[in-house]
Amino acid sequence: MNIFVQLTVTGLTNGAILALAALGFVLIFKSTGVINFAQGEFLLIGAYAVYVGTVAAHWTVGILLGLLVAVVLGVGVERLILRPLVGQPIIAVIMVTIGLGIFLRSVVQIIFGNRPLPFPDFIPGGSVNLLGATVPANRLWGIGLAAVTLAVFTVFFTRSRHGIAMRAVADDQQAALTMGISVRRVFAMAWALAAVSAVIGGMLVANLIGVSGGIIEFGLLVFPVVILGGLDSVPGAMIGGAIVGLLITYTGGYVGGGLQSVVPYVVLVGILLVRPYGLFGQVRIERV
Amino acid sequence: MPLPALRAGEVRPTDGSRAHVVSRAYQHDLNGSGLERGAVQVEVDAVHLHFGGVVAIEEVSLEVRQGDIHAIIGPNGAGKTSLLNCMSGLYRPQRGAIRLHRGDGDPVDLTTTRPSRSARLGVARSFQNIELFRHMTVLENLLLGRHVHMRHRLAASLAWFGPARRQEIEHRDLVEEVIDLLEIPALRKLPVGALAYGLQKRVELGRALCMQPAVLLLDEPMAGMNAEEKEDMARFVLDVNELAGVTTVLIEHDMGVVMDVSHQVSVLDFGRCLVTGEPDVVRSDERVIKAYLGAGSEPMGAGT
Amino acid sequence: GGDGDSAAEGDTDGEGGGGEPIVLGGIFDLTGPTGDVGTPYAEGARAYFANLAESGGIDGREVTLSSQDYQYDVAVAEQHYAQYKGEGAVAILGWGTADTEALVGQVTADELPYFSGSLSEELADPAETPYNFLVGTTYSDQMRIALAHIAEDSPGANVAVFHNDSPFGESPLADGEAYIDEAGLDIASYETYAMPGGATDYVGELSQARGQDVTHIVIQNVASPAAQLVSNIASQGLDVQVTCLNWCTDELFIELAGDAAEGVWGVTPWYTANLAEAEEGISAYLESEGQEIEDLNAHFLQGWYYADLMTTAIAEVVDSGDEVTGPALKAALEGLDTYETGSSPGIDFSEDSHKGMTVAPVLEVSGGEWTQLVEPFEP
Amino acid sequence: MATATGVYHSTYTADLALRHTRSEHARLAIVAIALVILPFLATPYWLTVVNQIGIAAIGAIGLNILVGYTGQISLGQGGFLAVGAYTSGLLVGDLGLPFPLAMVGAVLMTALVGAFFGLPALRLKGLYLAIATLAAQFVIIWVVRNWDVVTGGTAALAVPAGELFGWTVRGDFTWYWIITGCAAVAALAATNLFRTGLGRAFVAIRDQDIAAEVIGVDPLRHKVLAFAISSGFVGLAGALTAHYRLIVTWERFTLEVSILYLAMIIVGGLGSVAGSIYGAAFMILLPAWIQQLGQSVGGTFPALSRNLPAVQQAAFGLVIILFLVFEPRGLARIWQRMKDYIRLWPFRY
Amino acid sequence: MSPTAPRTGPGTSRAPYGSAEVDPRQATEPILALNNVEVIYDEVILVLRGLSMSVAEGRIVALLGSNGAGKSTTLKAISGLLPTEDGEVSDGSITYQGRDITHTDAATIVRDGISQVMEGRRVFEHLSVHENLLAGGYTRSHGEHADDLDRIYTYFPRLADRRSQTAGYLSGGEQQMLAIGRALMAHPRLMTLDEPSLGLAPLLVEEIFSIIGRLNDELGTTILLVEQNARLALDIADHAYVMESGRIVLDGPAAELAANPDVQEFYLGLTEEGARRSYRDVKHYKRRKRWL
Ligand SMILES: Nc1ncnc2c1ncn2[C@@H]1O[C@H](COP(=O)(O)OP(=O)(O)OP(=O)(O)O)[C@@H](O)[C@H]1O
Ligand SMILES: Nc1ncnc2c1ncn2[C@@H]1O[C@H](COP(=O)(O)OP(=O)(O)OP(=O)(O)O)[C@@H](O)[C@H]1O
Ligand SMILES: [Mg+2]
Ligand SMILES: [Mg+2]
Repeated sequence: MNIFVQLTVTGLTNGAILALAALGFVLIFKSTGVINFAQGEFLLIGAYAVYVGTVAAHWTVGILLGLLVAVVLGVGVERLILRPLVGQPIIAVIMVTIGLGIFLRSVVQIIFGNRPLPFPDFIPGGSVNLLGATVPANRLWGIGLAAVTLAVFTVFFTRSRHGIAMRAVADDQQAALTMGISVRRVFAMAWALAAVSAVIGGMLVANLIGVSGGIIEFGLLVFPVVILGGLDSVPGAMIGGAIVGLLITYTGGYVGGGLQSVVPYVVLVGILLVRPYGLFGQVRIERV
Repeated sequence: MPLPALRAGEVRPTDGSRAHVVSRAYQHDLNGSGLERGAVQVEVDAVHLHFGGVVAIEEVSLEVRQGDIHAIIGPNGAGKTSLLNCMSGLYRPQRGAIRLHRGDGDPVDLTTTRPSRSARLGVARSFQNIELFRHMTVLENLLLGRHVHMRHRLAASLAWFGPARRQEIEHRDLVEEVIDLLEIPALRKLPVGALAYGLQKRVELGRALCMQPAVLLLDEPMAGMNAEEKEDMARFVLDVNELAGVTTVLIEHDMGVVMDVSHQVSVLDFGRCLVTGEPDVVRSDERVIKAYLGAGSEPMGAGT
Repeated sequence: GGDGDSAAEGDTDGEGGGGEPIVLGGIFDLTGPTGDVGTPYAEGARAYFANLAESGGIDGREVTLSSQDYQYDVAVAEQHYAQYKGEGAVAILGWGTADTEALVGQVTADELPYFSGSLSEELADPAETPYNFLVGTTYSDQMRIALAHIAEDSPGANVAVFHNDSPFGESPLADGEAYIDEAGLDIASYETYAMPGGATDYVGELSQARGQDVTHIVIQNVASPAAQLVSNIASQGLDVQVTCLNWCTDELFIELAGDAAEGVWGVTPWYTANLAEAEEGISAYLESEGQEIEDLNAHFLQGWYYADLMTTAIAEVVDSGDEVTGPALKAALEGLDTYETGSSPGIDFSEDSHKGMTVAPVLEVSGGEWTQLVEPFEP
Repeated sequence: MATATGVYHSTYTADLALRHTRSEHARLAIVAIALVILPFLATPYWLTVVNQIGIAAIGAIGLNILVGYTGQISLGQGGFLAVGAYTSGLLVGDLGLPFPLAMVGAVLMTALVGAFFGLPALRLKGLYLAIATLAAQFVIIWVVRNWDVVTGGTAALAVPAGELFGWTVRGDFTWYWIITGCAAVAALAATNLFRTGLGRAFVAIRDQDIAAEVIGVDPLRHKVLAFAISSGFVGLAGALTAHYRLIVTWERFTLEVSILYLAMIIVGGLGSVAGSIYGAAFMILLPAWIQQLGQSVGGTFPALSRNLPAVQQAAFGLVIILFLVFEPRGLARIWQRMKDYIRLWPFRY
Repeated sequence: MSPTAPRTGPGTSRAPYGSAEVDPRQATEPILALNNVEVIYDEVILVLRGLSMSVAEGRIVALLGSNGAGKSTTLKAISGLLPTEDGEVSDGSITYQGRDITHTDAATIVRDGISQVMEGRRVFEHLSVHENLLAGGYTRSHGEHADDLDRIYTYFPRLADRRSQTAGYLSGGEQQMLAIGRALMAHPRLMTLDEPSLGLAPLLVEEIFSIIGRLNDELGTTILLVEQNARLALDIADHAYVMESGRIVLDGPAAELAANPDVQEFYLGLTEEGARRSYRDVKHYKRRKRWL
């Protein structure tokens, strides 16, 4: 039992962080149709920014710095790299984000070296006893923080007119323009928000594994998450995150043998065969 | 009656006489139907189709005869396109059958075949919104119309020399005839994406024709054209029917075209078939006027 | 194909400085998955040759190290190797298990002495791999030493080996298990668990190990994942004694694991703890960098001494007046007297064994530093 | 394909030929001569680079058949390469087959495995399919690593040097001819494929899958076939790697490899055989060049040399970004534009 | 378009929907004018070659022309959509209410009161009918939506029934209504419609045209209409332009044009005697005579 609780909490923490990372991905995809393969690097940059601020001053400074860097990064990437590619084949856009990932990763390395850094623990440490299992407190905090962030984002998108504007842009950019929706503004907003959610996610990962390139590998798990939940679904990102997080820890805990890297994908394919657009993904309308 | 094929540079009569129509003779028979003219080609039998709660087609029955241009008209959302989709296997109706008669043995039920098999059986079509292979040339699009008639062997394809090349040449011959018939020889090597709307519609017709169809389904081939362009397109549809004898099912909203061109007209409304009959009969049907033509509409096609 | 043509140019014209520069190749991981320990190792080797160049090379003959990052990518390693061969390199300082194994055939054919970061025992048999030299105690021996120590310290222990999910990680697993029987160690159970790359935690694997009532964990991995594992153990409240093998017995491990590192054992032939005093070259380096001996990473020393050992062999060949070629170097290495580093047991190769060392001490983290717990011993 | 301005054909046969103009023939001849001279001029290092390009080109052509021509994104390339390499290596090592036969076996085996992992393509499209093929990548590598008895697990698999009529085939120079020959045949076969009905059907599926189905292209058959053909090419590349390198390790076939191959065909040009080759060359030469450049510059700026690998990586990423921002349709398109420009030179517009 | 202007319910004539101050029927001042506009796509394809036209406030103006003449391009030039298609106005100017809007961006132009109903409907397929309408009201504040929605649902009762349906699954006619309704949500002074009758059944075409008439009549919205169905377009319009190959070749009051023999032949499909030609009797393929 206590093993189960332990695994579940661990899985859910990872899931929550994955959901945050996936949220950024989904935002970008939803409104701009871009598949951002640099999401892992966004996490990494977020983690370093928060780290620098925290080490230099205080964790509040760290978070502010992180958010600032996120917005600048998001808007900058949109402006300089993706805008020229509007209307180009999607796969070229994918490749650009891969190139962007390589670039960002290397720049971080040039500045900070590739030595992993211990993340200052500003989230309370220690352990809590939960249903007979010893659970690290920072994981519980992580779940809480992620949940709050996700809730805020969800409300923002379902309640504000920006939500509809974003979806409209995703459907048909030109038609959205004729509604007076500024496609550029929507794009910039999507990228900035995605970067913000990545900063929060990156901070949480770093809190667990330290500030290092390992964060990027963690970021790779975003893909099964978003596919499982549906590429364009915010709730999908959350559920997908939880499922993938749990799947990985349960496989590790009950099966082992390195199957953690395989099982999520196999399960994923199984689910996709039943629901080709993920659990909550929008079904593409194909009429002739 | 083997008349000489049109040679390059030959001038067509432009005075509106029918002369040029018979001046063209073709080696290949574009009509894939083995039936006698007038025999029942397609039999739609009590077809019912719904999407969730939306009923698209409700107990529709009708017959299309070989050699006819059979128009299907009806308000938007009446289920016309859905009916074509059922015929070409894209939609699977919940009830009913669509039988394709082929002259050799039992008819085939089209509602249970996959689209690619329907194509093999001789159902060819064009689409309401042009669905061409945009990055390919006109020629390649038309050759794709020959897909069902070609043998596709991997080894031969990889090797090219030998059977693969022979086959390409063989089928190119028929394709060239279609190109000639539709008067698009200058466009042969152009990517279709770059063509004007009207020409794309024509290429789409050509692609379907290359399949040597038993029945040709055309979904609004003249939408978005002005009177002059419609006249051109109508002429091609007529030529295909008159020269090659291809059975044609035509969805069209322009009553002028429908009344002038078709032999039979079926009217759908809210998924039901209101009436099937000759154009004149249909035009004066009260229900049709009410549901579709509009009471205030001037009698179209009059004055012919 | 291309023969190694460096030999032909060996002693063409003896103008002034003592002949052609001697080229060595370096295949290092700086940015790949093992970059955390690969970087100090590479720095050590590079610093050594920089220092050597400053002090005038070997008898006035320049020795250069041509080295590049290969990101732990086998294909890139092969590319670098081919390049060094083309440049007329006479020996190679390599890195990972996978690439060392991938290159072994070529190395043998090209007759280039090869020092690798990998201490996989499979590479230690001169009959099979005559040009590979293991400058250190093999992973298998490290494992044996760790197990022997555990068995002696707490009989009836349940041992779990957590290892990198790669040839490097798996290298000592089977040998360790076999050794328990051979040596009749009092170890109740021995299980192995792969640590998947990119994992944020090893809670799953630890849960499995719990099923085995684990009392001791041996880690065959690099510093960062090892530190991660140790933190997980702490936060789970698991009471186990952890032992690191050589790639995580270093300063980075302590820094990353923080308090959780306290009391962890380490088995490695390379350690700073008993470096009585830095030798000239190292102190020069430290001075230029403004650092103290304490700042040095164990892997830096490892890189440094690999380079020094190779250079010693080259000097031997140069002194004897022979051409510096692969076979000559091989002979020199095998003929060297025991080579003392000051921070490891002595290194000794012979024609029948390319295991440089057979002993290693057991260290322990105490007060945030690695200290020696048990004198070096042979398993 | 070039718009054949001013070129007329009187027979279908002539019209179907791959090359029409004299300059096209001349270009081909120049390339052929260059390929023959190359190995005699290249240093050993550059020869291995060229060999790598040759192998990568075959793999990239294969991937392009699937991604560029048929429109099915695949991230399983690394896995398929592994299948090819292991199959061929094991057939020679364990069964003692002569290596050309083993390579044929590897091609067939990889095609089979590819077809199997292509089955989800029936239901899945776009990125959803891409992630499903990621499963192929992970599953194949997992099997390779855990099926110890056959593959030797995580340890490297040593492949005996290829022998043919008592002659041992080894060395970069010898392999240059084999690899280049295979690459040429692969390029030709792929080109042929896309001037026949089968290849056109693939492209039709990419452009408009519903319309393709309605004109009689069976999606099941063709998608799976595309996976099989593509994997066959990839299997050949894998097999060549095994026999050329004489060692097979699973670490050579990671996800990064899959992504690298995707990068090749995107940078080279999707749906272009020549583009696959340009892309393979570009993606292999670029890091090699950056590395050489970095080394020569590194001496002058010691501060740089410390960060050299990261700087090189950053440059690599930056080049990809700039390249795609400048020309998202790849090298093939740039080349095409250059040709058009020259052809039309005095009369632009 | 002052947001505070009082509004009355639908059906009330002279509702100050577009402009509160001027009775549009009195105004002769053109609300929109194009002067010698030249449009180039991809920096090489010259599509509009010096096109000039003007639209008087409160009128319905029709723009006719064959496929590829550049009608849609003209509308896109007005609404600022060209940059999204690699096109640009390379010469000439477009003025709206006396201000130059040639290079203004699309979103601003909508705010200024020009709404476009694009060719081919272009509804947001994955949004519901209701959300499509809300997207149309993006430039206005939330509070104003309720009245607008009511008005549009009264104009198009069919849309009210399908309020929560995904727009992609609507039939063609319903999508067209939605597209018009969506454009109305922005309270345009000038609405441009690109082939609103495309693919619609005769009855619906009549309906849409009568609604266009009502919009103009009741709300005073100025309308620029591109249409292939020349008969209907000339019926409803006050003024009409005919364009060929990127130029205006003919213009005048709609009734006058309808009587022009060339227009009759090419756009109305009438024979020289003024009777409708049967499609069966048309035998010649290439008989284009063009105005130049
Ligand atoms: N794939 C689908 N999913 C859900 N509903 C559909 C689908 N296809 C069609 N419908 C619905 O079925 C009905 C009939 O549509 P269909 O396209 O057949 O009409 P149509 O007669 O062709 O109209 P139009 O003249 O506008 O083209 C419509 O209400 C439409 O919304
Ligand atoms: N984005 C574009 N890039 C290049 N050329 C274009 C583009 N859009 C339109 N054209 C070309 O400009 C010309 C005019 O196109 P436009 O769409 O304005 O015509 P139209 O009069 O609206 O025709 P239709 O009746 O078919 O809608 C056509 O020849 C078309 O090929
Ligand atoms: Mg329809
Ligand atoms: Mg238009």
